[in-house]
Amino acid sequence: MSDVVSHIMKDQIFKLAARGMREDGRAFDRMRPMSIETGIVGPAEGSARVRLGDTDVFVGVKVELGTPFQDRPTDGVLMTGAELRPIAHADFETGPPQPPAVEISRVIDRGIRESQMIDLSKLCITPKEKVYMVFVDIEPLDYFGNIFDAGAAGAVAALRTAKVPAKRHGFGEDFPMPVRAFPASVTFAKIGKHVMVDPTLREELVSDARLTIVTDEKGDVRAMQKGLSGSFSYAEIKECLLLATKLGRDVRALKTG
Amino acid sequence: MSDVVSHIMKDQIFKLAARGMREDGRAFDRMRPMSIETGIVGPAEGSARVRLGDTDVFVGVKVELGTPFQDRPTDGVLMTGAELRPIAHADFETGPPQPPAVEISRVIDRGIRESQMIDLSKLCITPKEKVYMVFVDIEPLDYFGNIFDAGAAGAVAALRTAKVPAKRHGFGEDFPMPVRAFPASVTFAKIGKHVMVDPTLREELVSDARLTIVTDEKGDVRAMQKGLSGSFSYAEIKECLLLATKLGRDVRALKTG
Amino acid sequence: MSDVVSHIMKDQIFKLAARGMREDGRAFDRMRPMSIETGIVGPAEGSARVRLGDTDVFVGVKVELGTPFQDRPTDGVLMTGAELRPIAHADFETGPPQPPAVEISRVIDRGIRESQMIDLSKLCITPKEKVYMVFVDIEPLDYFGNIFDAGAAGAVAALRTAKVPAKRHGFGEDFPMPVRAFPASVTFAKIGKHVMVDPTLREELVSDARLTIVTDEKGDVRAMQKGLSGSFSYAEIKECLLLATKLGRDVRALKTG
Amino acid sequence: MGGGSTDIKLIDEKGIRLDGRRVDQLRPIKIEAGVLKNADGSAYVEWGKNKVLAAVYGPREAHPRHIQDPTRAVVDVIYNMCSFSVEERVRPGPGRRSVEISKVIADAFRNVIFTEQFPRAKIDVYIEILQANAGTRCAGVVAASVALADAGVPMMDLVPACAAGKANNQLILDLGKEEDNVGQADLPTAIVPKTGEIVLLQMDGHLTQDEFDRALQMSMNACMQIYELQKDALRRRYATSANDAPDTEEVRQ
Amino acid sequence: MGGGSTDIKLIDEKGIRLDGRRVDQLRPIKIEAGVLKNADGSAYVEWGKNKVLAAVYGPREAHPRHIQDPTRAVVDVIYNMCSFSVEERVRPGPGRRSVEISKVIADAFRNVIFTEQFPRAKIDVYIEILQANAGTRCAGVVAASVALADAGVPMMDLVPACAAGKANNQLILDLGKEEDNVGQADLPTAIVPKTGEIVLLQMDGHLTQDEFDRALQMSMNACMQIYELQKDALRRRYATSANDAPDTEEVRQ
Amino acid sequence: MGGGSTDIKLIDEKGIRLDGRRVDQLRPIKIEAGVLKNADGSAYVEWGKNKVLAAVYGPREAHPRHIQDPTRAVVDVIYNMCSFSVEERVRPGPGRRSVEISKVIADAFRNVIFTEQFPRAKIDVYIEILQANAGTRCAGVVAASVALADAGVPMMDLVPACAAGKANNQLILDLGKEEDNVGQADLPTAIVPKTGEIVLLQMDGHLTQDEFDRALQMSMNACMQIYELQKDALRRRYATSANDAPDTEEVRQ
Repeated sequence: MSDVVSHIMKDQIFKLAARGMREDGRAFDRMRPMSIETGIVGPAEGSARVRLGDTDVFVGVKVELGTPFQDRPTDGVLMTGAELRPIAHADFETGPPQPPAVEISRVIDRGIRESQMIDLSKLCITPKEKVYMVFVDIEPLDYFGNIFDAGAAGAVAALRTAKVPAKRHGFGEDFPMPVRAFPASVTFAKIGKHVMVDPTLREELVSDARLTIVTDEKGDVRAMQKGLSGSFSYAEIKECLLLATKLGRDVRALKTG
Repeated sequence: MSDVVSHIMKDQIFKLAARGMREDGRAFDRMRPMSIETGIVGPAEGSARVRLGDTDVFVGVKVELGTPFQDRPTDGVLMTGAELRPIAHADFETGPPQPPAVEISRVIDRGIRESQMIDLSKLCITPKEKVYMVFVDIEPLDYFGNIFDAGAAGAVAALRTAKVPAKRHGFGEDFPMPVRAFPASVTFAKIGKHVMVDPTLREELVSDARLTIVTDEKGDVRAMQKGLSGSFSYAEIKECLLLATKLGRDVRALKTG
Repeated sequence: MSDVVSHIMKDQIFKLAARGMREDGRAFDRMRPMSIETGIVGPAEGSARVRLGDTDVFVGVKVELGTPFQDRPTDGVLMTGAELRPIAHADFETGPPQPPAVEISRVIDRGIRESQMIDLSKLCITPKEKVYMVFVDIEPLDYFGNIFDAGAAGAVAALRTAKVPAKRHGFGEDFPMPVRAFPASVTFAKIGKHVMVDPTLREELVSDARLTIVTDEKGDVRAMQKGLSGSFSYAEIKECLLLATKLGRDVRALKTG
Repeated sequence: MGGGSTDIKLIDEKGIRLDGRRVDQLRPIKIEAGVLKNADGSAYVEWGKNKVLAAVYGPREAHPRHIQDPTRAVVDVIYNMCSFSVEERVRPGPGRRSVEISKVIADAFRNVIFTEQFPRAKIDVYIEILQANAGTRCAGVVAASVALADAGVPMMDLVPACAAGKANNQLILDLGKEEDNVGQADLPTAIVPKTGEIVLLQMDGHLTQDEFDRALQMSMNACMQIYELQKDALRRRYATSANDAPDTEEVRQ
Repeated sequence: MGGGSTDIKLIDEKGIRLDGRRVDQLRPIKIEAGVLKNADGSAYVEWGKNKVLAAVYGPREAHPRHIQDPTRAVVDVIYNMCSFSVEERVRPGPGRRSVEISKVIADAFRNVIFTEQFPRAKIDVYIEILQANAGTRCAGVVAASVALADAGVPMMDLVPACAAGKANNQLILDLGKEEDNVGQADLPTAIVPKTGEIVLLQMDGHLTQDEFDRALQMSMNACMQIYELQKDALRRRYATSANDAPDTEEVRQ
Repeated sequence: MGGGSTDIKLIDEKGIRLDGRRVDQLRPIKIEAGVLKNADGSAYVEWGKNKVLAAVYGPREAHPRHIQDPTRAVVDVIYNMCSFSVEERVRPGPGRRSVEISKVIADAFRNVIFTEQFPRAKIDVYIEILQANAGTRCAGVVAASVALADAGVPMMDLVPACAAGKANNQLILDLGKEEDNVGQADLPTAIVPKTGEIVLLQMDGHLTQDEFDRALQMSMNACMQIYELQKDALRRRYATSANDAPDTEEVRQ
């Protein structure tokens, strides 16, 4: 992101925060409106478009054949990738994924993997030799902050509605992606001493620290990632966890169109 | 190519063109002398050296084993590559092929592929599993313009004289490359309002638009590519097509040494 | 290495050399003290740490499965890699190996390969299909000159104490690496008209030419590499060869801890 | 082209194609301008089953400096297929096909944009293929062109594009995926309507000279239809956002 | 995490783990400062079967120029696993895992270092994993922190790090490799002891909210133990090389 | 080397090799200078079945600037094997072997060229192996050297190169492909005839010290023969293009 953030903007956001306010009028504990459409890309095995405020993300799932990892000979393979392509923001550049995009990929991947959302054992064709490889690709089209949650919601929605194209690969009838959990990702930004959920792009630009928490249907913690150079206190993390559980329920409750 | 083209040179070429003339005395509709030698590189399955005026290009064909494309399980594979290596001109650089080299590769490839010059079905060993892969590599050694036609002529000549090294790969006796068409590529440059065939390097440097036309023995069109930022009118393209057919016959009639 | 070598340093080293002396008090024909520890990295099939003066290098051997080269269908594969990573010196940079690191890899590889140290025929599992691949990776941690000899000594020590992990790969019991020779590498620097063995970093920085000689137990020559822009006379090379044989014996006689 | 297998019947006796179109009929096309907020201009095109997004950033200062042209703006196009846009997953990163398409599209626009008004600047055009079904490069040109206008980049004209081709030995307009797979020729074309000049032209397959001539006319005529759709999309865009309409006199004919 | 297979018994009835540790016990840790000569600062950490080396170069002028920050030093971390550090050979070059770890470690240090004292400078931290056995990122943070102090880089405090986790349905401290392979959760944490603030926190696996709470306290407490080992390593270093001790008042509490 | 299999008989009782040569005989060598028009200097060498082209560009301004040396010209060599130059196709792009050969050849020329006459300049030498049959690096040195002279680059001397080696337990000069494949040693050498100094020397295989000594003398002697061929090629070149002969006093002995 831009290194030169206007001091005026920073001042503004800090002053508002000191009064418990945000630029777009939200409370610290409110996410922007999120909408999810699924099944929007024909050739994908699953797809979703998520809008989180002005942030706009496409997610597609493709399922190809491959070989299992040596240490998991009877499991399918899950690969999650996010790119920050220049269409989505003036500061993004072409080329191989940079550390920020890698972090996004890995945190979203971790939420899906650690919640054991996909039953990978059902994606084995021949042990040690042939398994299904599930590629989840996250493509932000308009970047206005918090791609972690928008991307995760899209990945989860795309996977929940995906099919395994067994027929195309010559292995019988298609079947639904073996899904068995419903993780939800909620991200916080710390600006000065204030912690607020679902930061906008401008809030991200001035924030000191970031915390992403993935919870499951039972409210258990499945993945967490502190980001950026700032820090959180033990108390702040506990508060975030409570709120992440509550907001996670809201995300799961969203109707997908 | 050099961004800084001397204005004097540009002026000169434009003024000549306005009088229907070219720097090397050719008429607009005349190609430079072309000569083709084949069989010049022992280890190659086929090879050719083409001189088109001062342009000097080597082409080699190698045939290796590989797996077919999923959607063409019973066809061999054809791969055409051109590099603009720094030996050939002071403006070329080392490194992976840049867009101009990629365009050359793809346009030459298209001419060979779309004329169905090679019967790829004869290059299958085991359907879905093992086929011959034909690599055509184009290496300009001295670049004086119009690598499109010199490279294409070399690729065609090398393929026409190539053998499939079945024995080396352990699949019976060698046999001739299964060739069934004889495409010819003819390229035009538009300089101001004037269209001329087979541009020299200096003409390329000042030209606005480029048009490559590949025709077959019957005079039918097999591939076409407009290049550079300028444009052609409908009438110009029709004229070029007629001339490309005529000159294509001349290229095909060349004796290869 | 740094392009800007202080003239004072250069002067100093040259003046000393003119009097037959070196900065650290050694004679021209003396190596720095070398110590070798082996078996220091658990997960490696073989490992060694070599200290040569202040130069400090780790070498690890890993053995994986792979396919043999087409022209050596019944031989295992040996791959030697050296990287000059930035931890070891302020002038090294991250990224793919540059020419100096490639040269080091290849010269060390050559010494091992050409002395036929490893009996690669004993590393074949199924001819044409499956063989053991031996990866020797050289990681300098503190670079104070002459990584050629420190790396070679480490590679040799790591290989001599390595096992082939047949069991892990499911092919019976582990067995010792089939070692049948004991090569030793000795490197010389030429500074002005003076040739001295085992250059320090500062000596390397001002030296004109480098000569690496690998000999075997019988004192026969197995590999040689002249490096840098300077030259050697026939007489100098003969002298170096005699000394390399003698010092090679000393290197082989070192007790490894 | 697929090599012209004629086993698969793509056109019936009445000249009706598998998807119900006449031989000279376009697939349904929907164009929307100004669909993204970060980009200086943008457009979304649905063309049959193709879904294409274009975004324009610039004119902005070109950097690093050594790419600046002191006499005009540099125009760069990146055409990218999303990994999930086709049946077999596309590996991320630019392959040779994408590099070529990016180049011919950039070439098509470079002389249409009044680049000399922006020395030392750069104009970036990003084309994302979200769903591909034959004809993405033409859809990309159409979208890019509307996105450029939406960004207020001064141009001689909008650039419409369309392909004609051949299948079952008949000339047809705007090949769909099945037609492309087993078809005999494809001729993507982009023109500058004001002058009738051709700025993008590629062809592969097999056409007699006469067929080529008719196919080219067919695609050029279709371009004029698409031109109307482009202008309409911009009109709708300006109507809905009159207050921030960019200064693009050149494109409002 | 391995998915929480409970077939493998990692903890016996008395709460003793396979390697003899109690559930809240650290593996043996050995820290040595100043182990390399070229680097401005360095440290070697043996932590159970992990062997980790960290080196610091800088503060030095940042180049190329365009990466300079006129207000502070740039901090860069490269975490690298040696190809032979684990059972299955690691391919040289940064994979996605290494890129992420490098980033979170750099993030952890950036606000702890007084970077504003060195405008336009760069501080490079290299972490080499010579032998890996679960917990390398925490060992890397611990080593890097001592190496920074050894280099005389002024910091608010040293940064200790440790993971807590869960296996066989019990919370345990500092997971070893077998525990990590079949364990149920892992929570690496790094703190600034002076303030108690958390600067690195990652978690994967499955923890109830209550378990998370206790695990986090467990790892934070362990950090305080490790902090003492870090200080001790520096004390030993200064004792043996009193004459060239760097000016690092901030780290000597 | 191939490991010294002695099953294959490469030399008969009379000391005659498979291709009819004596043990100390070179393959036929043909050198032509000035074969390319764009390059500032060029040479083509046929050496047995090797076909090698070398081109020189420069001295020209080195760019980007940061590679300039204010005291001398930078010399860069790129050795490239055409994909079709050997039986098994070579993948385009520099492999480790090519990188090493490029480096040792550049090293061989750097002190022979009077680089200090061209501060801030760059001299690029491109060596293309069109057909390879053992001995390409020596053929490359020989061609590069003539190309440099053809470009008028001032040098202390021309640099001839040749390999000696061992097969069937006999020392032989200038190994051909079969000899290289099953041979026992290879010793490529390049010298500066004026001084007798050795500027390129590599060896692999197995030689006793005495054999090494004789092999080195053998290759150095052969270098002197090749030197005559190089000078002759330049003489022919100047004869045919006397009017544009470059100012290369140094190479005309």
